[in-house]
Amino acid sequence: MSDSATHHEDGHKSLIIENKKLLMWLFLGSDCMFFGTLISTHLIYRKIYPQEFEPTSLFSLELTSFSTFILLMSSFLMALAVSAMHKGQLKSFRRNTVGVIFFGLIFLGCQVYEFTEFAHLGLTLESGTFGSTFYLMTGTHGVHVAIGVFWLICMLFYSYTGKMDAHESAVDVEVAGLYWHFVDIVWIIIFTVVYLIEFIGKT
Amino acid sequence: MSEADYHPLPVSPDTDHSGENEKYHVFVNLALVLAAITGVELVLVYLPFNTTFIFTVLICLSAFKFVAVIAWFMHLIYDKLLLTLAFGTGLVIAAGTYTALLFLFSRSYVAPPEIPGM
Amino acid sequence: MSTVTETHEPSTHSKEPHVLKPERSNLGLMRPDHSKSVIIDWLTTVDHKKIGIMYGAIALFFLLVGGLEALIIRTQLAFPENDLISAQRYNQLFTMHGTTMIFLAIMPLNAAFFNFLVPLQIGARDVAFPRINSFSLWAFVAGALVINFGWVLQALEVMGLFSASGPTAGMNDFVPSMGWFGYAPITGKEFTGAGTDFWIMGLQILGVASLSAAMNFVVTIINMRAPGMKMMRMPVFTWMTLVVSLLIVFAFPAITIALAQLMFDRVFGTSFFVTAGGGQPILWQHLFWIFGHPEVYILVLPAMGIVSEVLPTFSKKPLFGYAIVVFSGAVIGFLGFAVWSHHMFTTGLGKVATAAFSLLTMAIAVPTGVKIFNWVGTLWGGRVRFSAPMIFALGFVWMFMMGGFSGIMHSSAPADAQQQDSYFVIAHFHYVAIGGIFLAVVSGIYFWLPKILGKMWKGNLSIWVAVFSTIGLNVTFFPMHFLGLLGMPRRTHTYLEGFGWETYNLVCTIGSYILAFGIFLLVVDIIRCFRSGEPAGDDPWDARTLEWATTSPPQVYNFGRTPIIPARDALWEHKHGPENRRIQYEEDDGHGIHMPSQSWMPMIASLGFVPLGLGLSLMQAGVAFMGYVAIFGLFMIALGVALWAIEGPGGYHLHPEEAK
Amino acid sequence: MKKITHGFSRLLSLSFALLALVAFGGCDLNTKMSTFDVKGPIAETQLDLFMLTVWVTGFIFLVVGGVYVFAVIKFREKPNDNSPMPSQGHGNPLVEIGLIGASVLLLVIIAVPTLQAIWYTHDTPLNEQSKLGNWYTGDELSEDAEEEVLVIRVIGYQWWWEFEYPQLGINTANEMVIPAGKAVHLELRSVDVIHSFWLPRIAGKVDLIPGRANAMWIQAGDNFERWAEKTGADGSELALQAAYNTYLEEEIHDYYYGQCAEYCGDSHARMLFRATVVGDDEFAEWVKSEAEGHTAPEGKPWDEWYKAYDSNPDSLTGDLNEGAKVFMGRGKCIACHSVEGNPRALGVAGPNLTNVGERLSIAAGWLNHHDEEDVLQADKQYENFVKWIKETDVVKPGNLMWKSNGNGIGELLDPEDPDKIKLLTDEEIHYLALYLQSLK
Ligand code: HEA
Ligand code: HEA
Ligand code: HEC
Ligand code: CUA
Ligand SMILES: [Cu+2]
Repeated sequence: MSDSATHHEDGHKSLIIENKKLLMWLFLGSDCMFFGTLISTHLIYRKIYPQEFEPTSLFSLELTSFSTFILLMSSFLMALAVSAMHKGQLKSFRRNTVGVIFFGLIFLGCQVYEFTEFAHLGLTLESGTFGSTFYLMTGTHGVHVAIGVFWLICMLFYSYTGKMDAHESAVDVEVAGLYWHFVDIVWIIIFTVVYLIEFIGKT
Repeated sequence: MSEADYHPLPVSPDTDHSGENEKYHVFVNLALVLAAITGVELVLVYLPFNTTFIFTVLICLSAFKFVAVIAWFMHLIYDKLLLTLAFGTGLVIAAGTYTALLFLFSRSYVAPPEIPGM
Repeated sequence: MSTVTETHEPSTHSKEPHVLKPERSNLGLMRPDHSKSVIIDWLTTVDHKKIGIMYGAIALFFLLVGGLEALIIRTQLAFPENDLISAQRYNQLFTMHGTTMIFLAIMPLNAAFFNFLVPLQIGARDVAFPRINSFSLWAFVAGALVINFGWVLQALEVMGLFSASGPTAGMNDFVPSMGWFGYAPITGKEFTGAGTDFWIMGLQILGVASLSAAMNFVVTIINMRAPGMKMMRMPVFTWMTLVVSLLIVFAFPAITIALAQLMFDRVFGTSFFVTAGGGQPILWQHLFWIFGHPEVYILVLPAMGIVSEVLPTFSKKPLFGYAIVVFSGAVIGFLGFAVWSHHMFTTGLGKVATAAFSLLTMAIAVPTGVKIFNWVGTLWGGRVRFSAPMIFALGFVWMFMMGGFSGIMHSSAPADAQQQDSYFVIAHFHYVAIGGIFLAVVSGIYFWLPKILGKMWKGNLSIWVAVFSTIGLNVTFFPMHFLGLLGMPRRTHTYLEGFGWETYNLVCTIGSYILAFGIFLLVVDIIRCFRSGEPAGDDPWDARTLEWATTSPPQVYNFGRTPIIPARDALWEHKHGPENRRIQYEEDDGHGIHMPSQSWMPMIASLGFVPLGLGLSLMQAGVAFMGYVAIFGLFMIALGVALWAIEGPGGYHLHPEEAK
Repeated sequence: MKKITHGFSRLLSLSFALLALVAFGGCDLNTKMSTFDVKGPIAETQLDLFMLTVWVTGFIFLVVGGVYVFAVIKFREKPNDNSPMPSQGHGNPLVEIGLIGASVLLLVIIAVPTLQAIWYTHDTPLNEQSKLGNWYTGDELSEDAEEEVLVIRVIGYQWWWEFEYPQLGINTANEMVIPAGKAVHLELRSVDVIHSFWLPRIAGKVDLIPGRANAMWIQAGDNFERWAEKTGADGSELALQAAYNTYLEEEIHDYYYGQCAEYCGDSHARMLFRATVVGDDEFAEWVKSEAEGHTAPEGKPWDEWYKAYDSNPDSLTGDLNEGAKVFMGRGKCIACHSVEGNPRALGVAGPNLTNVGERLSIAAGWLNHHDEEDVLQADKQYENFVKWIKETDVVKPGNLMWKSNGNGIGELLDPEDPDKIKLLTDEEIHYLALYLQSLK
């Protein structure tokens, strides 16, 4: 959404930060609080009910490590795509973006698989605090990923319309990229504090 | 993809993109490092070390990954300080608040379920 | 279009006059620009001034609604064992009174001032994202509708036309009735009916509105300042807007997630706050107050900003210690995140936590005190004019101080054990809310309405507004301190005789009617000003900041040419300062002024929240097909956003001299 | 302008007059739930702290307010004032720092006693005298219990209170009895929503939160040492002890009022409770009578009574027997209420009704039957019982006794025609009330 009063020459930017970029960073700062709330809810219930549930019996470290790796790589490709856009290399942008989308979809696939698997093994939204917090937290993250994938697909299509503007579009892509990286770093935290630490001393 | 739909975009003159090529190498290196760290983390939980030690190392490693992605992939170190402030404020408030919150909860406050009359 | 009548506006070479015609958007549809219909013009506007006026009008309406609810509450409490209204109705009234006043009256009133003033004060054309601004406004309206929709259902229920049959079957509370902070587990589906769902959905929507508006304002203030308007040259009101916006950005997520968790508990059977599944209801309290305490500063900081504008203007002196006032505002905001548990001193936090939160809370008195001292310092040695805005600003300082002192009494945890959840708390926060925020807002209305309407106040009715509201609020709320200390708990729909509460309650009730009369006079005064005020002129108060440099009311484009700001208190320096501090204007480059296009899409997207919120809530009450309505709402939002993205920003150019 | 100034000062004086009237005009601070008329170390600590905050903020208020009013009056715009612009001072760092320093200092005056009080109210009053073994004169206690202070488990329900004394094996509701001068540990639990235990004259409140183990100390009256220290009395050990006992008897022994302080649903306003503070011997006596409970009407043992009731209820006649029959029978009261001694009255959904005829109020303190001197008035008591059983849902809307998934007395079915609801008749209620009155 390019929506800015400074679209034309009459705007005055005091600090030469693009409006959209600043907006996105603010949103991400805010998102820290969103995920902070979700993750801390999970950790609090883990802390006060350590015996209630044994997640290592459910979690598959292989699968989660794999999807973590996938997400990290998608972040890498995203960085390349943004860079390409700044250099005006549309082709390279498309190539990398397709990669990001592809990896994003793999990640989502893993998550869907994981959820159905867990549900089969008896962990549902209704099964106590662990189920509630786990699904809401990872689910919210998953929704973020899905939105990101959708956004990038739109960007990709847009790049074929020929309406891309050198500066505006580079910023648009950069903003989408920021969002994508953020989703990645949230997963970095979740991977460690939700999955990995459960396995310490249990293997 | 055929040449026909390849539309190179003119690089906007007002911004300086000479750094983009160096960044490429930074990105590649970072990606390798991140992958390596993830591998290390994975191995770490299987090692028979003291749990607190492993715990601490894991937290440090993921904090490093976290910061690294923000700094380089998200360009924060190349960008205006103001963006760091905007994001950092949120991050600091969130981290502070929720760490405090974690400490405010303790098992000793959880009431045993047997209540007469229930 | 009209011409620029600013006195200091250098005349520009005239252009060929031509009539503006709306163009087509990327969708191929006609943009609603330059519409002949006034209604369409207002519905689709992206002009921050019109949006601000709408925020203000709606907020004033809800102030009256919330006030009316308070009057019913007070009437019920006038006598012991009164049975004017039932317990359930009473509980609904105080819940809706609190929610309405905070989320639908004071916050949007603040938003009204932000919208109208901030771009003018920083010399900008508009906010950074005009269409997001429109979205925020309509999302706020949607949230207000959803929260209040319960009254309709409740009326139907009373008439026997509706009853719940869904997951909350048998419960007949369709208006929220769990208090404005909705402590779990009374919000659980065993205890309360669809009212809670309306409350959850409504607050969630209001959260979206506030978040989007706040981010918009941060970007506006950081990026859209006129040349020379350095951060430390900004008016204090703009500074406070910035701080408040940041508070909203960082505080609202906590309640958004908490509300989502609560909704999951009610709809999907999770156990975040349900004890049976291991949930800890106290977690809700933490999450709520992590939001809730910053929220009270979200309410009060704009008021402090208003007063920091009014006091210097009517003392003919710059604000004493500008930098410190700004800094202490930021400190208050930041510290506000570290004290949430002072609302939970009686929940058994443990010694260390109680002590820590006690001390941190006391610490907030220091930056707040700094502001008070600097306001006094501003008056000192000045020339104090008792014009209408000044009377209310002076009242604010006094009353807010009193409210702050009872806050300090709360902050001492062991003493608070006797005060918590008693009328002492009610006294505390009504002193800061009415004595503080409300008086400041009235001061702001008296100060800026001439700018907004271009008309000056008639006569001296303002004095009577001041007399009645100040006396009224003190008579209403001062005795509440005693009520609380004599043991009267809050949120009680009635009380027994013989506890020594009768006289106090009666006095409070009488006071509330005096206060209501004061507010009634305010409304009358506003209407009189609106209908028959004399032209105000650009700068009726001999004021200091940039908004007074443009016409009253300001043109759509705010400033014909962008001002270049040489100093803090730009207009004052321009009028009374040395030659080199005059405001200059940028050269006209002949392009004209770029104006953003109006749009239907933000409104369509945000009004999609109405079916979404109502659908989900009514589903709980067992109304058929409501799931589909909710999905329709979701679809409407998605459609609005998509069309918004596709239609493109558009825009047109205005040439101020055209009409000549 | 002159007119405005005039209006402003008139406003000030008027509002002050009104304030003074309200604040000091013949108000009595020694009311039933006053936090000023406190008994015992905890509420006293809290009151002292409160008064300290009042003095400190009052002092600041006078100073800052004084300067403020002075500035407004002194620097008001005078008519025909042609002097040039006031000096455009921007601030003075020294003044600022001084004021910040002064504020911090004044806060420290509040902060230090606050910290002391937090620690004191959290872990005090465990003193030798309060140990059960040192004062409890009733039945044998377990060895552990002798070393402990009295524990009362307070359980909140919508909208009544259960008080369980685990060490003494008794259970009562809405009116607790505690010994004078002894520290008592309360364990606060809730089964439904959040409530808050507030007994203003004895201690500030602590919440009862589901899923959470909260606790608090209460103590009505000082223990011996504190009392001796405070009064500075001296004399022989015996004389002192006697004086101390008189103090407990005359100043502390009383009927105290409490109320739920956290919003807990429809009838939150009607969730009150009482605490009777008594001497050691009286306490032991009360415990004994609670533990023994009641025999069947006319002093019959329960197994005999039930034999007659099961075989031929009509053989049981007289007001009390009629009442007991409804109580065990059609009223289904025993499904929810326990009465000590009665082997079939074991319900736990409602308050324990042992000695309910002795309590000065029912319906969790909402319906009172005592006079100013807290003496029971039998006719009022009868009326209240009738009112409560007849209009339970009016006295407390949403009450579980009236409607509770088909078990409530508002849902009693007609034995002849089980599809119909047949409420208790006036006659049945009359007998029930008489029977309940006899439970003492
Ligand atoms: C609208 C805004 C607002 C503001 C500005 C404040 C300001 C403050 N509040 Fe208030 N508060 C509320 C709104 C507000 N509050 C609301 C709505 C509730 C109840 C919510 C509910 O339960 O429904 C509440 C409840 C509340 C509680 C919980 C009470 C309870 O439920 O038990 C506490 C406890 O510490 C508290 C403390 C404070 C303090 C210390 C300040 C400080 O910021 C005040 C600082 C100001 C001064 C102290 C005066 C000026 C200073 C000087 C002249 C300097 C010198 C002074 C000293 C050195 C002391 N507030
Ligand atoms: C900023 C917020 C704000 C404001 C401005 C007010 C304003 C008022 N409040 Fe409010 N109040 C709260 C926030 C606020 N309140 C909150 C958060 C709670 C806690 C809720 C909870 O416990 O959950 C509360 C609770 C509360 C209670 C306690 C209820 C209880 O605990 O049982 C009481 C009781 O007296 C009360 C009274 C009043 C009164 C008399 C006013 C007056 O100032 C109102 C004056 C305004 C008017 C009277 C309007 C003018 C009306 C007319 C001119 C009539 C004509 C109008 C029409 C025909 C449309 N309030
Ligand atoms: C479905 C359960 C239920 C049944 C059946 C029931 N009660 Fe109750 N009773 C309650 C509950 C719950 C309360 C507490 C109500 C309150 O104060 O909020 C109560 C309170 C009382 C009280 C007041 C106790 C006090 O100390 O405040 C009396 C007396 C009483 N019931 C008598 C009766 C009699 C007599 C009957 C039979 C006709 C009866 N109850 C049947 C649940 C029940
Ligand atoms: Cu129990 Cu209020
Ligand atoms: Cu607070």
